[in-house]
Amino acid sequence: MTRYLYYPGCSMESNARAYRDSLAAIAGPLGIDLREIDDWNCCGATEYLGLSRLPAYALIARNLALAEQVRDGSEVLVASCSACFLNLSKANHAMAESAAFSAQVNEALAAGGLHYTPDAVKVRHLLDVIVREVGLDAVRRRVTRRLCGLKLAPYLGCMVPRPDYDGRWTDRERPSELDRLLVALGAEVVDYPLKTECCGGHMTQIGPETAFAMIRRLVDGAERADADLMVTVCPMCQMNIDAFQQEMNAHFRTSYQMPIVFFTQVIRLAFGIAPEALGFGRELVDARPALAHISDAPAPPPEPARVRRPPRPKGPALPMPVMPERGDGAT
Amino acid sequence: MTHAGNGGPRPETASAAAGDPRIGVYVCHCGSNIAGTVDVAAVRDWAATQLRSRGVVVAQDYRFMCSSLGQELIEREIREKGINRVVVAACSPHLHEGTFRTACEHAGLNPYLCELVSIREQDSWVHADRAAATEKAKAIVAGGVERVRHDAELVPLRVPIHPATLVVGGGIGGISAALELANAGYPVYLVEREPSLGGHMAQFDKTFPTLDCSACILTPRMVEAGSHPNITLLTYSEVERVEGYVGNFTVTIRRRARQVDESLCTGCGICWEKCPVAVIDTQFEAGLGYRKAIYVPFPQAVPKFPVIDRDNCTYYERGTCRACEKFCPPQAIRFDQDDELLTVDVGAIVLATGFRLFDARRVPQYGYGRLPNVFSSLEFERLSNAAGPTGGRVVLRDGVTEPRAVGIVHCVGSRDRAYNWYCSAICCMQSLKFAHLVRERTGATVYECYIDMRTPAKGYDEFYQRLIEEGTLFVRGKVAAISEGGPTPEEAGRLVIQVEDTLVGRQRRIPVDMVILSNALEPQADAREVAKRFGISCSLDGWMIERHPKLDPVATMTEGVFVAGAAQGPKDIPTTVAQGAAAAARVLGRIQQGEMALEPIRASVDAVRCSGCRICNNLCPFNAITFDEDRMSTEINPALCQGCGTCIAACPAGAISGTVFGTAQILSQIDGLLLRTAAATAEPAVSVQLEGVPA
Amino acid sequence: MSAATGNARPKFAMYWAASCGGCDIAVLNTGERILALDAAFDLVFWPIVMDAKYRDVAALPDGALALTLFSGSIRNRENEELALLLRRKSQLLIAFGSCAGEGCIPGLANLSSRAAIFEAAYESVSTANPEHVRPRPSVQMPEGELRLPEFSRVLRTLDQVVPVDYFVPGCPPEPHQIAAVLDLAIAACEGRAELPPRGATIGAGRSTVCDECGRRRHAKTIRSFARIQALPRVDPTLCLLEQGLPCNGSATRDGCGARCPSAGAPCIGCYGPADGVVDFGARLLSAFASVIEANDRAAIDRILDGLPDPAGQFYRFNLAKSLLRAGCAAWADDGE
Amino acid sequence: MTQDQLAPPAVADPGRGFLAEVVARAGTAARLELCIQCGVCGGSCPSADEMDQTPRTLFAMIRAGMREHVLRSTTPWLCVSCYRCTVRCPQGVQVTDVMYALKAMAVAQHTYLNATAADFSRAFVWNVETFGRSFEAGLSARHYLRHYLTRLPAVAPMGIGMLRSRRLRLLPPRRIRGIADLRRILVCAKALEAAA
Repeated sequence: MTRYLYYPGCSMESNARAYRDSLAAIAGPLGIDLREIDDWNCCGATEYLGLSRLPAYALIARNLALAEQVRDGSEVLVASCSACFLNLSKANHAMAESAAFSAQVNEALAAGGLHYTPDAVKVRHLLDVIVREVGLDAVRRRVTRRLCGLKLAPYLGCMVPRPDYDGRWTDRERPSELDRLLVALGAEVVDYPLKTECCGGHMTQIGPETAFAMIRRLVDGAERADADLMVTVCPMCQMNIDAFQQEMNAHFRTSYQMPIVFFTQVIRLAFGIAPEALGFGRELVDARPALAHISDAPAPPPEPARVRRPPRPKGPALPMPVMPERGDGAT
Repeated sequence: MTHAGNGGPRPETASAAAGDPRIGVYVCHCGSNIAGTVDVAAVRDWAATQLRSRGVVVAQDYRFMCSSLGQELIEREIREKGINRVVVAACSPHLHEGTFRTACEHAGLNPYLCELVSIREQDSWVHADRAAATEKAKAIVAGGVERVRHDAELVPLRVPIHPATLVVGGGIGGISAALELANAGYPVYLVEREPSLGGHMAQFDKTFPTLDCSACILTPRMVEAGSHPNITLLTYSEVERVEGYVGNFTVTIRRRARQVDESLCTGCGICWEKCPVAVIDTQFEAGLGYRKAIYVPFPQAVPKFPVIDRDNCTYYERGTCRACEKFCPPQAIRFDQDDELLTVDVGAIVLATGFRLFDARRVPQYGYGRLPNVFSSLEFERLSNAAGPTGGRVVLRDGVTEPRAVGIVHCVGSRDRAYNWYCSAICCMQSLKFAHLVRERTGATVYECYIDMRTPAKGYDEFYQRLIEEGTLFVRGKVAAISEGGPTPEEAGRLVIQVEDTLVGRQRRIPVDMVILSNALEPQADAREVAKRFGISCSLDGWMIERHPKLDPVATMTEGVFVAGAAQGPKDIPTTVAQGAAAAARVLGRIQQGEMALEPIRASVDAVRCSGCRICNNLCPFNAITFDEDRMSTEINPALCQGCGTCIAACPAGAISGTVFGTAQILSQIDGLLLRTAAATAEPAVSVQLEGVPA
Repeated sequence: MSAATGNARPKFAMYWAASCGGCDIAVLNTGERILALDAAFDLVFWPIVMDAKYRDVAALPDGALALTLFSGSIRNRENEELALLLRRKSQLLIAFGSCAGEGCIPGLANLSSRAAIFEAAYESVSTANPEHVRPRPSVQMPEGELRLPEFSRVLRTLDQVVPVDYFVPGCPPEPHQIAAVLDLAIAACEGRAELPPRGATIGAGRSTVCDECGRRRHAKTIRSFARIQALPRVDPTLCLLEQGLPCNGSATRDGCGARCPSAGAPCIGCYGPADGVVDFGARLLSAFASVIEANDRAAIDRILDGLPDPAGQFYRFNLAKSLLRAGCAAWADDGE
Repeated sequence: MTQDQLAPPAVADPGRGFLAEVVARAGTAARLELCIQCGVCGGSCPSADEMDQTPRTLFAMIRAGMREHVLRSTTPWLCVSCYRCTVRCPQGVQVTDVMYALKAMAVAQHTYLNATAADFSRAFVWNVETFGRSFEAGLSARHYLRHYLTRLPAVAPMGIGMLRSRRLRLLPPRRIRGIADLRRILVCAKALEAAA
């Protein structure tokens, strides 16, 4: 078991209970021991920053300071919620970048008897920890029920891959981490080009028409990609797409029924636990019918070894671009 | 006191300069540049009185010291007043050190007994308080006076110049340089990595802004270079090692095995006709076409001999096939041919190694490599080329469909701090050329998405005007993303360019069938390695650095090594050709002098002090240091040494000393700057004393 | 020793200021050469060997001493007074040994303020000092005023106080080098030899310890530094620096016969800087830094962590004579 | 380069006054002054269609010193914090942070056109400052009653569904133990910000 500091965030206790429960169930099998920071407070989501800057950062930094106090060997602070992950790393980054700003935040923290040393903890998202630290091989070994036949649309939303202050993801536009994780579970991952598009965020609250258009685009894209389920890493995305889908349907006179669940739920499913026990059914667009698509087909054969020379296509078609692999001296 | 200053001021050399120092101090007003902030007269008077004990015998000021009248003043006083050392307090040595040294030389004084200290860049330009700036100017002058006392007479080293030249890179820049030199009657070795001359220009169909056929203007130059009696053409070759110094380089070149006997091959083409292996040609066809395993890159290739691509040839894979060998009429195929190493002596080197294209997959939102109908600029060059894979038909990736609407995206990987900060200079004009070709070939609607339109050369903006007249639709805005179209009729099955039309202030979704990216130009992948091999440096971006960005654009900091074309930074064909010729002219100037003088800023080893510890041995960026195993002593080749001082700083024994920047010169200048030696100040409590420094 | 009197013989003095006395022992350790010294000179002042008072020296006419070997650095007012006195009385004043020439180990005290030095000397665990007594220049007692030589803010070398004719390096100088110096002095007094130009370093070589060191060496790259006990095996024939041992030999004046490196121990630099070197520590730092093979900051830091005591490594013998002269703490001392 | 090194020189030019003010609010690392008006922000924005100005236009207006226009713009209120513009900006302008700063300035001056968004933020912050955690049910109930009475019929099934699946808690969360300390921190931070 590897110990990590853990910041759950408010949603995990209310609308994202399925996320919390499924995470609790898979943490043990994955060998991760999440130590929740005692008495953490809300990260302010996207709201506090829009009212005042320094108090918003002080609010976030209180959590970082609490984490620093209990570091004890494990300096990685895992966040499961996107907004929380973004805010914690944003505050850490802003404080590390400017000593002057860091001093101001710490002056405020001092009023509560706290202090945070920039970069004392490394903020990482749960998905990043599972893919990079636990490793896909370890995940694969735990799979008892390959999710063959289940077509999943991986959906990350905005705040996990962007702005990526610490350079954790393969890409800020089209990161592949979630895709690779779902493939490791045996599922079929559809090409979902909207995987880092916005779900509307707080616009469901303050500008619903704007949000509905975004939600429609996302569920429409998933449906056109022939996905059974959308899989997300973010409570806000799950909430917006799931809970507001009917209102969106009413608004546009459409009838989309695209369920969306947390990636931890899908992992737990592949680890062989009955769907009801892992929060399936809590969503307003029921995901359970989609699970019927899981077939017991044998595992697909391993990928064929790379063909040295791809066969020349018949007909007049032009070859697709072949370029040097990335990272070759690129700055 | 035993701690002698190393280098420079051998007391005996200094005294040879004519007995006791008789120093002349010349303070320049630089109009109001200096005099506006510094009380020049006060500095002059202070130097004349307070530095008299330090050897100053005369101090003068003048409005513009660098003018001919100012120089004459210095020359006159050297002759008439027996001045044997000169301190000019004016601008940065970068500007006028040469001017005043030459003036001294005219008056019969060794030019290295003249010091230029800056009271402009380091004083008047950076201060506002007149009194304080004046005091600082005095200190700077005192530093110069202390320093000049330790200056020694130096004589430039003269080295003969070998008349041959090495030109690296067989693109249009290298070809131009080689032809200029060869036509002047001097031998040239023209080295090209690819099997044929031509470079990027050979891939283009048309050149902007005149729309000349690229091949029509390039091919004659290639042929001329290939058959010129003074040019030794070494294609499919690379420079492995460079030794020696300006005038006398020894270059080792690896001639990669073509597997073809060039003395027999007639270039008839039967071999590549018969070869059964077709591979995607990522080089000349930019991945858009195929070539055989034995091939010439393109029909007009110079030389006409093919090469066998060993990585893809069935014979090297499985030991069978040999079709080319069987069918070759003159029996020129040589499967067992090995690389050859060739050593040549040259006097100068011109690097014209060009650029490479930015990998557009690094901008994932543009979909290159994922969305079939997104093309790179080079792909489009081949697509539109009459000799290209489609015979010049502009079609989609399916090879059939003509586009109805085409989007051209500027600044892909340029002007973006996430990729390359610089502007790639050619893309605006290149994109306009693309727009014209698309209109001409297909009549499609063309959207040209740009940030700023940059057309600043002869005939360029006129070309832009022409494209406006032709009906190209210009959209000012950096493209945000390119994606597959949505379900609407106008978008379905097409690409959508999402962009803010900044002139309207609204976001637009523009459906098109094809997108052409105007990729940035980047330094060659191995530019840094190559630069190091030739002893020059690259900027942070990776472009090779010229000696002076304005006044010496083709020379480098290494004597005898010149750079031309896009290796030095993104540039278009006219500029590249001009630089090739300019580099050749610089080389010719050297060759015709027969020999050249090297700046005597040099390091040398005192063999008595050198213990052979070998700390310095690996450090020289110019490969000037060798170790004599027998004498257990390090030596420095004075012609190779550029006086950078790396070894001097590293030598723990102080056995290596440098001229012009000797320890005694620097420490005495510091003493002067701190006014430790001026008569007006009290004797300091702690003073740096050195052997040979009169207390 | 001074039994054979005779005014014809030139007068000799040797004095130790702030030093350990090792230089005196080294002179005595020259064996029977000491007899030649006694035969050639009239020994008039040499505290470790014979009884003589300062006032005896003061009573001599100026320039009466033909040769004075001055060992030790200038730590307090008494050292300084004796330096001035002996300078006045001597024709040849030789800074003898590392302390007089470079400050040597006592010079490392220049990294600390006087208060810190006294704290270390008078309050350590091995010192019983319940009343926290400190030396003071002047104390009023019932009997009258008692005075002690004042302790200087920074330690100085002999030549930072008075002009010096020659330097003999070493901590201490090697006996064969001392013998050579004495032979030279005797020969010069007898008019048989010519002295080198004033200010020269005598009794040593003109290159560095590497010149006398027999170990194999190559163009250098250093990937780590280690202390000798951390290495599993030290190659007996290969350059110690190339094995990662921070050896100061490359910057240190030769003349000792490369005794330490020959025995497998890195040179610590007691013969001081070679001829061309202004600041020993800076030179050596620059030399080591030039051959460190690392490009990223973390790797460089890791390599430098192999040098746990940079001041001791680079300035053990020459801090007082370096361009630095002393550390901030010493300069900041308000002169209590 | 760190943020401190990037800090622009003090702006004395009154023409840059408003720009300087926004930069000061957003933090110097926001790099707003580096904008080259390429429009990749507006092109990338998922809610650009609803905005009265694209972000780029707004930046030009900030440079032009058009304070009133800028602070009455709907643009910052439609920002969804998706950071797409930020990662695509060729100059590294932290657009999202600029939007936060503009919102804060508009709230401070009461110059926003539509109170919905500002009220939502304020209500959210009130929750956090009261409990230390967010309270979705309370927040939503209050917010819908105040701004979206007409939306209630459409939203009601969702709310009921959320309650049924126990995803919405009707009771406010328990206050965090350190709520007093947290408030002291926030009071101090507000004072520091006001003083700046």
